[in-house]
Amino acid sequence: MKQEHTQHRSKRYGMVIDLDKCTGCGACMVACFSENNVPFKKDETDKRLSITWMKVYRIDNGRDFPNNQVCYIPRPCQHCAGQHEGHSPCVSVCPATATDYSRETGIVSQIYTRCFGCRYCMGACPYHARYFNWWDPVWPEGMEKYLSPNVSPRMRGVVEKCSFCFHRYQLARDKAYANRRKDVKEADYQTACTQACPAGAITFGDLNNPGHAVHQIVKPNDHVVKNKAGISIIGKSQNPNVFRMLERLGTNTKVYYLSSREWVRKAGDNYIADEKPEDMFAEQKKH
Amino acid sequence: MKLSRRCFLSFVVGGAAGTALSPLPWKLTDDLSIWSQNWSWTPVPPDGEYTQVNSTCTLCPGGCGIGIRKAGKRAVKIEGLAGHPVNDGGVCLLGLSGLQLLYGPARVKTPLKRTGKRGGGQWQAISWKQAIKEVTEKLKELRKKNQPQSLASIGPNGSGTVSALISRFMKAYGSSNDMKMASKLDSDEQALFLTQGIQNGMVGADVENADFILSFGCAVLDGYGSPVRMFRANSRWKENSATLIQIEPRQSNTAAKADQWLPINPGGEADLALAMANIIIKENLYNSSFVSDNCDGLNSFVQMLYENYMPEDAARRIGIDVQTIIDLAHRFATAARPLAINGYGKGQNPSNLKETLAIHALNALVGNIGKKGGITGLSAYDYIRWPKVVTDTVAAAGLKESRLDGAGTNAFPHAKSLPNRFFDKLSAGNTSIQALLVAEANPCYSMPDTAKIKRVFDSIPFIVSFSSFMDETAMMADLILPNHTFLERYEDVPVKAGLTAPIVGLCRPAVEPQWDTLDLGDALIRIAQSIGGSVGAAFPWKNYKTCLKQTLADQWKDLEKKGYWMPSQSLQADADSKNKAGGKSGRYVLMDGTLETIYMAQDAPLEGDSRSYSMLLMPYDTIRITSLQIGAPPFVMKTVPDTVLKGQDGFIEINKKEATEMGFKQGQAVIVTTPIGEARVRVHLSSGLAPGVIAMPRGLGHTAYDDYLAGKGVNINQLIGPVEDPASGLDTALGIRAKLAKA
Amino acid sequence: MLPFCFEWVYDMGHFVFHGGLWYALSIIGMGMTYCVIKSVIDTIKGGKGNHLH
Amino acid sequence: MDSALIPEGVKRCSLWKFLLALSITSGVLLWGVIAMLLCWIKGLNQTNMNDYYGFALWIWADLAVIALGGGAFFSGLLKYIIGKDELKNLINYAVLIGFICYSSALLILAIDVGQPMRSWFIFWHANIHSMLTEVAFCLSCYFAVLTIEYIPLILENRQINKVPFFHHLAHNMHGVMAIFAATGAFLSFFHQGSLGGVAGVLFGRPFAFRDHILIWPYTFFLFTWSAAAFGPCFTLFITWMTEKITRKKLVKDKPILLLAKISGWMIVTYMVVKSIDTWYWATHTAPSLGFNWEFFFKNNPLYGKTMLFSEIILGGWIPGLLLIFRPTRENSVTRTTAFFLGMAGVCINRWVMVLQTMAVPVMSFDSWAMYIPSWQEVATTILPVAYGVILVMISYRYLPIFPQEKELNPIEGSAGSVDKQVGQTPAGDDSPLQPAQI
Repeated sequence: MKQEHTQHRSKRYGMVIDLDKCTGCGACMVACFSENNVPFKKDETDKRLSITWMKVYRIDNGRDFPNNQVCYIPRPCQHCAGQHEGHSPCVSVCPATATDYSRETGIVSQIYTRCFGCRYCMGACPYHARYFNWWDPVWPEGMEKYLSPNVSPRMRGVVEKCSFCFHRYQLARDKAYANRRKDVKEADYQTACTQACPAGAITFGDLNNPGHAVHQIVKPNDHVVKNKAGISIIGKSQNPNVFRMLERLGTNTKVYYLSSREWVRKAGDNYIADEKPEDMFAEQKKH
Repeated sequence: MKLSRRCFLSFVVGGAAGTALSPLPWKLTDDLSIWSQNWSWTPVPPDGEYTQVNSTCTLCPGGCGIGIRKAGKRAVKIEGLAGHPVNDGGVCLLGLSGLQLLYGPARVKTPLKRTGKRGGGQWQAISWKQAIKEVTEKLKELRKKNQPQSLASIGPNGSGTVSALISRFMKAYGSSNDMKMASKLDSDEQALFLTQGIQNGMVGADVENADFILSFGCAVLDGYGSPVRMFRANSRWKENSATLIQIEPRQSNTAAKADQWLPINPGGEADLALAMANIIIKENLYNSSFVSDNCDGLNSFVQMLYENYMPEDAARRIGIDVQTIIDLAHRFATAARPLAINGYGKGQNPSNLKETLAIHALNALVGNIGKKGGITGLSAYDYIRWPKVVTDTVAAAGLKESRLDGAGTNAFPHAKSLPNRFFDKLSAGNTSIQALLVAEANPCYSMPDTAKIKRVFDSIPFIVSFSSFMDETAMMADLILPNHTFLERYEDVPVKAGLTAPIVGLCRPAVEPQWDTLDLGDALIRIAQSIGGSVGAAFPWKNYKTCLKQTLADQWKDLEKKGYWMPSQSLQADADSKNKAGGKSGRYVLMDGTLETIYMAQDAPLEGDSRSYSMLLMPYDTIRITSLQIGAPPFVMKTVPDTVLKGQDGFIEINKKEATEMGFKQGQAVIVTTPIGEARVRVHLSSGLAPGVIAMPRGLGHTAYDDYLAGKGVNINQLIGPVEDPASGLDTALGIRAKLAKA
Repeated sequence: MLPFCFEWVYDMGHFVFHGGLWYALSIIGMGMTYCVIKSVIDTIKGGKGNHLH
Repeated sequence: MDSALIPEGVKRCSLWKFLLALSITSGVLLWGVIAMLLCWIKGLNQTNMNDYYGFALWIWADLAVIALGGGAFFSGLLKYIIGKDELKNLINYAVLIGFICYSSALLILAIDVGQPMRSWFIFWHANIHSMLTEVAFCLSCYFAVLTIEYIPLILENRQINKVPFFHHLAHNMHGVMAIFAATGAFLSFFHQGSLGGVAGVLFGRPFAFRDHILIWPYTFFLFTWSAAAFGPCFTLFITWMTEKITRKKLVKDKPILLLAKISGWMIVTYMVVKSIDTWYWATHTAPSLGFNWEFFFKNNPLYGKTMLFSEIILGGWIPGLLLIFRPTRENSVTRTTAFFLGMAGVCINRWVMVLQTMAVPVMSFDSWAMYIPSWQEVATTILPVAYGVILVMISYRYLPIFPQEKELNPIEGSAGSVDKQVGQTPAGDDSPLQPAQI
């Protein structure tokens, strides 16, 4: 176990995606590709070989015409905290410490030059948020000109994933230092997908900061609660329309989703037979 | 010396041990891993000074403000411009991938002259001087033969200087065959003239402030109007609990996100709107003060409705029950700020004029013209005030010849340009066109019945393309005079995409031209000046930038500073106070002789007979695939779902139950046949499509561009033909009859 | 693996884990060293030895 | 020709026959090597793995060979620590098989990782919380131990043993072998366990996830146990095969039956625990995470309840029971069947723990992911088999692997002359005592 930091309020960057507003337009995906120098191939139709840090899933309620309903779910890396901060599914399994959990920001990082491509993290991630570079990244001649110097292109044989545009955090922090501010301003650090989303469906910020919009929407519980299976749930939202994906597994993600539709909220997790989401916390224990 | 076994073994073992204990293997191991972290074939983007250039995106008619982030001389990212009146920071995926177009492999890098067979893709690079000379010579020759009218042009339907320069060139040259690609704006423009008397106008819809939105097949969330603005409006509707009702046979993105999806039979929009009008009037739910004060022809309108559009009949025709229509009419009429919007899909194709009028009539009935949350008729942009073209005798004679497409004639008095009819004429054997200029358009891809369009192109002796990219039309050209991309040039961008207030954005170069290209405006100026005489005199500018600066005169500085200019305040405030319909007369015509003819006309039938073609194939628009003259860049293609494209195979959507009955499995290959053509596709079983309808996306099946786009899927325009709207002359095909068979 | 790697943390997990590793490595290393040295000595002492396994 | 290298008192086939067999196997090996080079040079796009199947055939092969190679550590444990001296007649072969299995596993891992040149980062930048780190540490240490256990065998080759230093080295290594074996058993216990932990800690994958004892999930113990139980099956099965191929009895029945009996009891006890674990997982763990256990065996073309049945009943209880009952244990047919079923069972277990884990959709809207390996993956998986066969062939021919062979297969006439033993062509005559041509 790593040492517990005693810093009073560390940041927990996270986002909430309003699925009512999300239209599945794909701008977040492309904003991410272009911000993070994500490579592409001539054929990107095999989605299991297609690197999309941000991926928009299309789900439906499973009913036939004309009662079919559809919802889009953008899925960046969920930046799981795990059962205790830092015990993300992927971070805990990486043998070479190539992916790490930052206690300062709550961001799960990936060091491409450290990764040796064992892909254990991919097996560990139930969100399929991690992607392997099966090929050398190749840009058509001349196109490498648009590559951003803020993010290094990855070589073949390593795993990559969404970093919550960590380089933007670094730039914002530099800016804060330059302006002799202690804290990074909410507006100074926004991910590329948040910024691009034409529907304004993504809200990003520090979940620990009550001044940030994301905190106000999510209303995360300050206390760790245990669900009925005894799994610790950190930052459980107190907004009834907010849910997280696979919250039951105890991944304790920092990407929240907002939906007014019940079937959508229920699709965030798995339930057996007649279970209901609200049954999960029949007896809440405060820690 | 005898090497004993012992000696040898000792040597080997000792050597191995010695090497292992030395630093060498460790050093090598380390070096190898460092090498693997710095592979020379993995690019390292060079750093540079970070700057930003603000500009306007011209990849679609939306007119979003964009900021281009640069590192040194390189553009590295496109972002939406916060605070911009159109998009306020948001941006769509196409705009975001703009740099892939700029630096992409599909660019035409220098003027090209065809050497092999037409369409064969064999080119010779030539200089700009020679390129201009070749065009000039050919055009001079036609004028010498007194056939200036045999030159035609196909350009974008814009209101800016580029479009105007093309028209000016055609006029000075002496040809009226100045074609503009048609879109929903054309049908809107005609409807606006017929109902409010506004010439060349545009319809603004105050979608943000509406609280009950009835969308007649508009791809509100797939690129309709100014796409980002529509997304933002949709979010606002969610915040304000406004209601969006989507009427269309397919569960598009918009239908999926709407509060209610009303699948009706294809082509039933006018029926539905008029049946609703019927109910609204009959039940006295209309805004009587507005209608009596501002509308003409109510009585004859009502009579027409009662005779032809009784809800029961309409319900049968459009395939929903009458109660649904009645409920819808009630909800629409009683909402605080209802709004009906029209235009199928992205609105890249014109709508049926009857349908357009019917939907506008709904707005008029609820008094929704020229007020907050309503429809506003805006007059045309008029900042281009160039001296009148002085034509010489050759040109004057040429201009007397009528347009090939019949636009503006008695048959189609309100049409400005009917490219579909133009091609129909040529395809029918008319050989009067000897030369063709194509700019900012890709008719060989985007017009229905591409095989026919290509045959027409094949028959035209001389074709010049100004395309920045090697698109399908450029492939058919004899000369390509490549334009700068939107990131390398200046351009005024007057936005027409349904905004409530006119706005002109400034597109400006973010980077130096990457290749030996020339601004389209400059090329035209050079060609005109090289032709000389009255043609040259009509283009007195040194270059395009001068022309632009002079045209915008006082506004230029503002434009440079802010990046956009709003010519006048929103008309809606003005109209609101007067509660008038806006427009010159201030009145709204519900019915008159012309409209009656339109309302009473039979709809043009779909091509193909329903017995051999049992299904209806409809194109659909998705924002994940571009379908205008800009081919989808790799990033955009990367977002296309694998139920739309898998490998090189395109998919056709079909109702799940129906497909199962027909024995089709998900992903199975089928042949889709229409009266126009056939194609091999795979089926995608969908729960979001009415039975009897099959749907394919627009924008796939390119044969040109690069390997990231070409050959993927099927171009639906190979399968559908144009259907001429008798009222407007525009092609308003909503689909075609089709059949499916196992491949 | 070594205390000067920046991942190194002085905590129980690292002690136990790396302790185990170094313990195993030492046994293997020392065992082999012992065998080699003893064999060298045996060889120098001469005689083929007459071990039966 | 090579008679000088062949152990004294045993008979081997002709060199030509040997070389022919060797070249056929080498052909297969070469195919594997080509595939391996393709993977290294062109990258892992040569495989059919994808972002859903980061772990696939190779990792299964890894887990399977290590489970099967478990015979080495368990026999070592029994012989050196528990003191089942009878097993000395099997231990050499067990060590050899173990060595092959472990070297294969390391080779496959070296192909499997995306950046083999950086694979040492697993040691250098070790994350001690990762089961894979534990695997890597123990695996490489134990491989070193197996090498150490294998070396004396090589040194006992007739010619090498003539070198005094090697002779002494072999002797001295035998002397301290118990310590190595103990270390090996300790390491093996952990890495077999951590391989189980690899799947069991995946709390994002409810199919694989298990509750923990201390820091170890139940699969940790199950894997160790199953390797100890089924590893000997593999050793004994290979011994049986070797006997069939050489048409000779190489090991007496007594050690075989002893090891078979121990294996049988290990299997049965393992099956008890495994069955409880499966039951607990199906009724507690999975439901608490929102999954009905049947969900994992439905709606996909491969992973049905048959799979579960094959693993638990066919590949578990049946071989276990066959081996603990004396009549079926002593009957060569049922015994060998039991070995085979046991091997299949443990391979299925490793398969489902790796591949089914990847196949199962976890997000409610995700779908089952199926996968078919590419030829490169198959070839590189067969590569170690070919390599193993070659190593067995060479070792069997030139090293005294089976201490009882001489006794069980007395050569007619005196055992004094190599020529007579081997019955070689006169070419074998020239001088058997010349230094070997190596």
